Amino acid sequence: MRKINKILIANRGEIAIRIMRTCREMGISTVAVFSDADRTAMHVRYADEAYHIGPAASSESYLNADKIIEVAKKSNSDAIHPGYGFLSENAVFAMKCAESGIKFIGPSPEVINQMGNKIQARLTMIAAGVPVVPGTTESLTTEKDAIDTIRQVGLPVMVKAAAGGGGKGMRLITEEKDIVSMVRSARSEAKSSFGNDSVYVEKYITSPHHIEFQVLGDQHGNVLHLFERECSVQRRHQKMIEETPSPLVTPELRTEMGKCAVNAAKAVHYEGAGTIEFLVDNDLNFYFLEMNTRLQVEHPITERVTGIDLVKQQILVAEGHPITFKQEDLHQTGHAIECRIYAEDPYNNFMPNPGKIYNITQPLGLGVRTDGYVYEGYEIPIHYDSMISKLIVWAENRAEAIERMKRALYEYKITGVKTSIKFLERIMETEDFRSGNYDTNFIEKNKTFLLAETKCEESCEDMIIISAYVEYLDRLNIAQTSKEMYTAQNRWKKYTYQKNFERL
Amino acid sequence: MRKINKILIANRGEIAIRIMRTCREMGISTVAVFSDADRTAMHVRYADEAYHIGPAASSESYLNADKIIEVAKKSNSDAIHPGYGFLSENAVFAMKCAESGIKFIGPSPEVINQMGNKIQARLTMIAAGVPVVPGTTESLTTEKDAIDTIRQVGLPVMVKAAAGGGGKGMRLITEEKDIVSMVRSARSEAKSSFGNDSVYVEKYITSPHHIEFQVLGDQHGNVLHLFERECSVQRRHQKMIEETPSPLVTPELRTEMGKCAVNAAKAVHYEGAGTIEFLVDNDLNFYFLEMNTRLQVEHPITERVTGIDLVKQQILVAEGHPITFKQEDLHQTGHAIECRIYAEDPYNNFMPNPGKIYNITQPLGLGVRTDGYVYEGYEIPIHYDSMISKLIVWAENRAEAIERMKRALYEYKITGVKTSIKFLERIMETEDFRSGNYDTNFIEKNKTFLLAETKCEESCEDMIIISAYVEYLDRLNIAQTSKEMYTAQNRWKKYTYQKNFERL
Amino acid sequence: MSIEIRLDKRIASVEILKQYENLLEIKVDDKIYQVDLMHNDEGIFSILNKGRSYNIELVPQTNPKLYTAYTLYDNYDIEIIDAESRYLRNRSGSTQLISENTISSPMPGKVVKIPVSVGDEVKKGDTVITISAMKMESEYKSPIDGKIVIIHVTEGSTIDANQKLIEIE
Amino acid sequence: MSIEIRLDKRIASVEILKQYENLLEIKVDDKIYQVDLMHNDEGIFSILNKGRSYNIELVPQTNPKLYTAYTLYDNYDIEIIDAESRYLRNRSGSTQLISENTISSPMPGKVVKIPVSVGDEVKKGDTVITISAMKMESEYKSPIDGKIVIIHVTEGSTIDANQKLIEIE
Repeated sequence: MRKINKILIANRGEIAIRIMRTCREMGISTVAVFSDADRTAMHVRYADEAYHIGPAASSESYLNADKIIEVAKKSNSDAIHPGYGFLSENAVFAMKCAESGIKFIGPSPEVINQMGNKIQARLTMIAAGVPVVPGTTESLTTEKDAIDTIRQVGLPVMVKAAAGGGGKGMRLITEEKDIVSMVRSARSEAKSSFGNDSVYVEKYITSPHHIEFQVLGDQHGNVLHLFERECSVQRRHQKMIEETPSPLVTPELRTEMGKCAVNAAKAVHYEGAGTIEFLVDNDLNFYFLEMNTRLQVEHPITERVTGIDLVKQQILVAEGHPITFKQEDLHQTGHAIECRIYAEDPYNNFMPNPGKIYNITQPLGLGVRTDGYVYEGYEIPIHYDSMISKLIVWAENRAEAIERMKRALYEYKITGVKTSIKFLERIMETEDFRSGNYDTNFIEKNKTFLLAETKCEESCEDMIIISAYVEYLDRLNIAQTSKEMYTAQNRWKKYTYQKNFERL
Repeated sequence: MRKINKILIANRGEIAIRIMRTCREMGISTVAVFSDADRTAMHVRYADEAYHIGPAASSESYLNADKIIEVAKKSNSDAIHPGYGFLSENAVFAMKCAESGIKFIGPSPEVINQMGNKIQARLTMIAAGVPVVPGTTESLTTEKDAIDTIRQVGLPVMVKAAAGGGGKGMRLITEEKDIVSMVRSARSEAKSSFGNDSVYVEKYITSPHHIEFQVLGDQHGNVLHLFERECSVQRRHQKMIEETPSPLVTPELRTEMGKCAVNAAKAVHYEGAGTIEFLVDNDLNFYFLEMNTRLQVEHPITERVTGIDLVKQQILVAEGHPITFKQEDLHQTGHAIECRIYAEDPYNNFMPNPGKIYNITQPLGLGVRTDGYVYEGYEIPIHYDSMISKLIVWAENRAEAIERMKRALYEYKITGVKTSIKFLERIMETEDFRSGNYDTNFIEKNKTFLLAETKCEESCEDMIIISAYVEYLDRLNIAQTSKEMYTAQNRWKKYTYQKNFERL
Repeated sequence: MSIEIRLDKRIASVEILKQYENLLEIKVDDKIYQVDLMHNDEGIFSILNKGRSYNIELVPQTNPKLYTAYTLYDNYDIEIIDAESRYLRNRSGSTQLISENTISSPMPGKVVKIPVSVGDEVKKGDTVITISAMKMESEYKSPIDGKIVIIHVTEGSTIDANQKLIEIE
Repeated sequence: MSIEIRLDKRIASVEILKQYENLLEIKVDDKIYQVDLMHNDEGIFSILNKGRSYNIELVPQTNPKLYTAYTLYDNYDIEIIDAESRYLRNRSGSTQLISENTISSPMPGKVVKIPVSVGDEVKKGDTVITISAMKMESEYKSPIDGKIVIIHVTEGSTIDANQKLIEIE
């Protein structure tokens, strides 16, 4: 048992702040790191200490393992929390931390490696009795092997890079005639992306559900799961909305999948928080897809229905504490939904839209949580992810949660950049989502409804025109007189209310 | 059963917005009313419709029953939600609503009257078998009666105005020699405040706990309670912090008090949400104090541990729906604390501090809810209550909730006016609060600790001085050059990070 | 004083008729409104029109007569067309056409690749520049068959929104 | 350029030694700091001093050289004492004393009652005015034995913070 008194957070954005919040509640000091592009970022201001680690490009800052470890040593940090993305699933970094006597908050380098190699992960799961998507159990190093295997598994199949991730070196093959060319291009992309042209083959599941289980293990061999998260609402293979419980999962399926998730984690003596991702088809067959050996973006919905602070558990486990609760103590209470707010333009193929935030109104009140990091006047850098906030709601049941999410999205105002907020509101109104009857094809299937024009009626347009007119008159007026020194003291024009228009 | 499609909210501030949030989730249109002082208030901007009802003084606007009913009719509102304060416990208003065919969301005028008269309320409780503070059961209309009764009950006693409330016409008598003069002054103040010099006498409970039970009744005779709220942290007889569960209440006591609360509400066929306030002494004897026939400021902590949206229940009950859950379905999960953020100066006898809000940073993240109404640039009017926000946290247990509240208070920044935020943080650090060992004397008892100077160390002071210096240099510079047209585009100074100070 | 205001594709004529502090009588095209209008220095407007409450925010764009207007659900392009801008509009009528052959950046980002050089012949649909922003790469294609005339940026350079990148003739 | 800055009761002398963009070398009294300082137009400062992160906000007061400084936990009165304000300070040295006999409002509010008239003799501790704000009434008492010289307000009038109410001699 080794008490952690100071943690360096090797990350930025909302997750850095989310981790610091729990640190603060636990009385642990926080150290932020920042790139050239992030001096004005919120995580720098939130932390107790902050150090510069390099240029804007991630590869020279947030991915610079040596520099980060150097800062950890200089600041006497006991541990490093990697968040998600960046170095969170980097076995070499975890190794270097250990060598420097700094606790890496996460599993061992060996486990990261084992799960990072997709073929090895598949083999591990098969050995643990966890169902995997039908396909190869070995990496296919020659073109011929690949083609033979595909014929054996039967079309449609997915060809994936063994060392892969992020959709690179991945190809869906649905027709016989494409096999050769697709295998070649997958191998070539895998080579150029990961320096390794090994690929493997999986049966392609049509319209699957993407359902994952949160697991938590300690250094004493205890592993339990914190139920599922339904993550099928995706665009460009990135999640937009997650919810728990999943509308698809029955109590029996939950028990069975939970058992598999725990077995999967136990098989590698998993330490810390991790996620087992499954594909589930419409007949409720489920298959291991991959394991994420880190905290997941969408962890707050699990926190909300179980009441467990997952970051706190990560830290306690890293200190060597055994988990204090048992599987049977855990329950899903009510229903939670998360919407990811991206700075992007849903009406232009979800094109990222970095820029300067003008005004923000946060949604507040009953059952609403926001985890964000942007503030008024902040300029979102072009170098990093376009997710600027997560909106999480909870309610007694799914129908109420959807209405609450609609209300929270209605309240959430971010101006200056385009965001996914309105698109998310449309999803809340989509019949397939409301009935819970959706899979990973949801957005594609409902595109027409989701992207339909819903502009306001004429009198509303006229109000906008009136506003612009008054703004113009005011601007003329301002140009003629001197501006006040302190603009904040004059934000709303002086006001004397008159009962009616008679004096006009 | 009569569906409510539009609700007029006869209130302002955070509670008006809180009610509108639930209306929005239920698909109910909202109508705001506002005084001269409130045209720029948030509730006007949040509502679907908004109407002016009179001058700034409450007596001529938010207390103007006829005007409000006129607006309700004009806007075709089906119902009026009175919030708390203002007309919420005004039987005449409730009556006028009924006469106009508008549903008053709350109990019947008769029940409001019955509970509004403190002596009648005592009699009702005695008949229902609910323990009341020892004292008179009749109003004492002559000075002699009062003095005789006091002798009978025995000192110390509280003399209270029968028609009273808000501390007016209330006197604590601890010494024999003060009896005559105190009774006289109480009667005279009661006369001038309420036009009625009747008083009653209660035994004075030294250092009591102020613990209240939330009750909910429907039109079909169902009544249940949603557990207690501990409200003993008070200053100037106003609550500052509430929590649930109460650290004082044992499971047995909870059951017993809950039964009494339900009996109390059943005795008057109570409809809607109400609160039974009890005094509890250190030996866990409890006494009915009064019933609040409306939503309570601190209702969110009950919502958080039970998962029930109380405003939604109020509306459903008003529509005629029977309550859909049973007493045995209800549980207190985890622990919730509310801190009331007042615009006041704790270091100057809690003097109210209205003024212009400069900047706000909302506390966010896991387990945090804020219900407020002020925004950046908003000028808090001098005419109304000084409570500007409520901060509610939830955690698995009380210790974690206190740490979370500390974290949330740390994040909560409101500049421009003085607030109670720092004082509340000190309470979270007070041993008596942390141990749960406190009563209504808590603030008085811990005054020295709570008001101790905790200014920052010298290097921190120096950083403030450096900021002021740079601000001054900038100001000089601005005065010499023209200001940019759009200040928001230049909020943070242009930034190019340099690794070190060598180029200085 | 009447001016014209463009909202997306609609052009409306606006004129103030009367004003008493925040109470305004305003004509938009043929309709006359009596509104209670409040606004602050950050471009946030609260309008009450016959009891209905409207919240509108105007965010200024780089050109001082262009705004993005945000309502609760949507956003709109707003342009103030006063005498000055009408004049500029008329004058630049011809230059507008040229800009169709200019590739501009819709968002800030970084130039990843420019597979063409000045003088190169390109076909409509050929990729002429790849921009990366927020971990996503976008390829921009030539809108016409033509010849690369000017390349305003270099590979690796950081670009702003609405910056001219490549001109084709 | 060195100036003096008052923080509550402390008066410190400050001077900038070197600057390179947001990196500053600054002397406060006898200590030299090398800080990384960012600030925005709303008076919010982020300072890194040897790795420690400080967040400070300056809110201007009615007088342009007075601020309230907010740190995470506290607030401080700040005054910039440059040549001009030093001059004013010296000049007004005598008038300062008179203000002790002036009752001013610590906060905005409404005058509820003025139980005295000009010319009345009052004793130290006598209530001379009652102010109401946010449902709370406060009584202000005479600081001296004396005579009411001026009454600046009337019953029912609305007052700002720091407004002169009553002068006693």
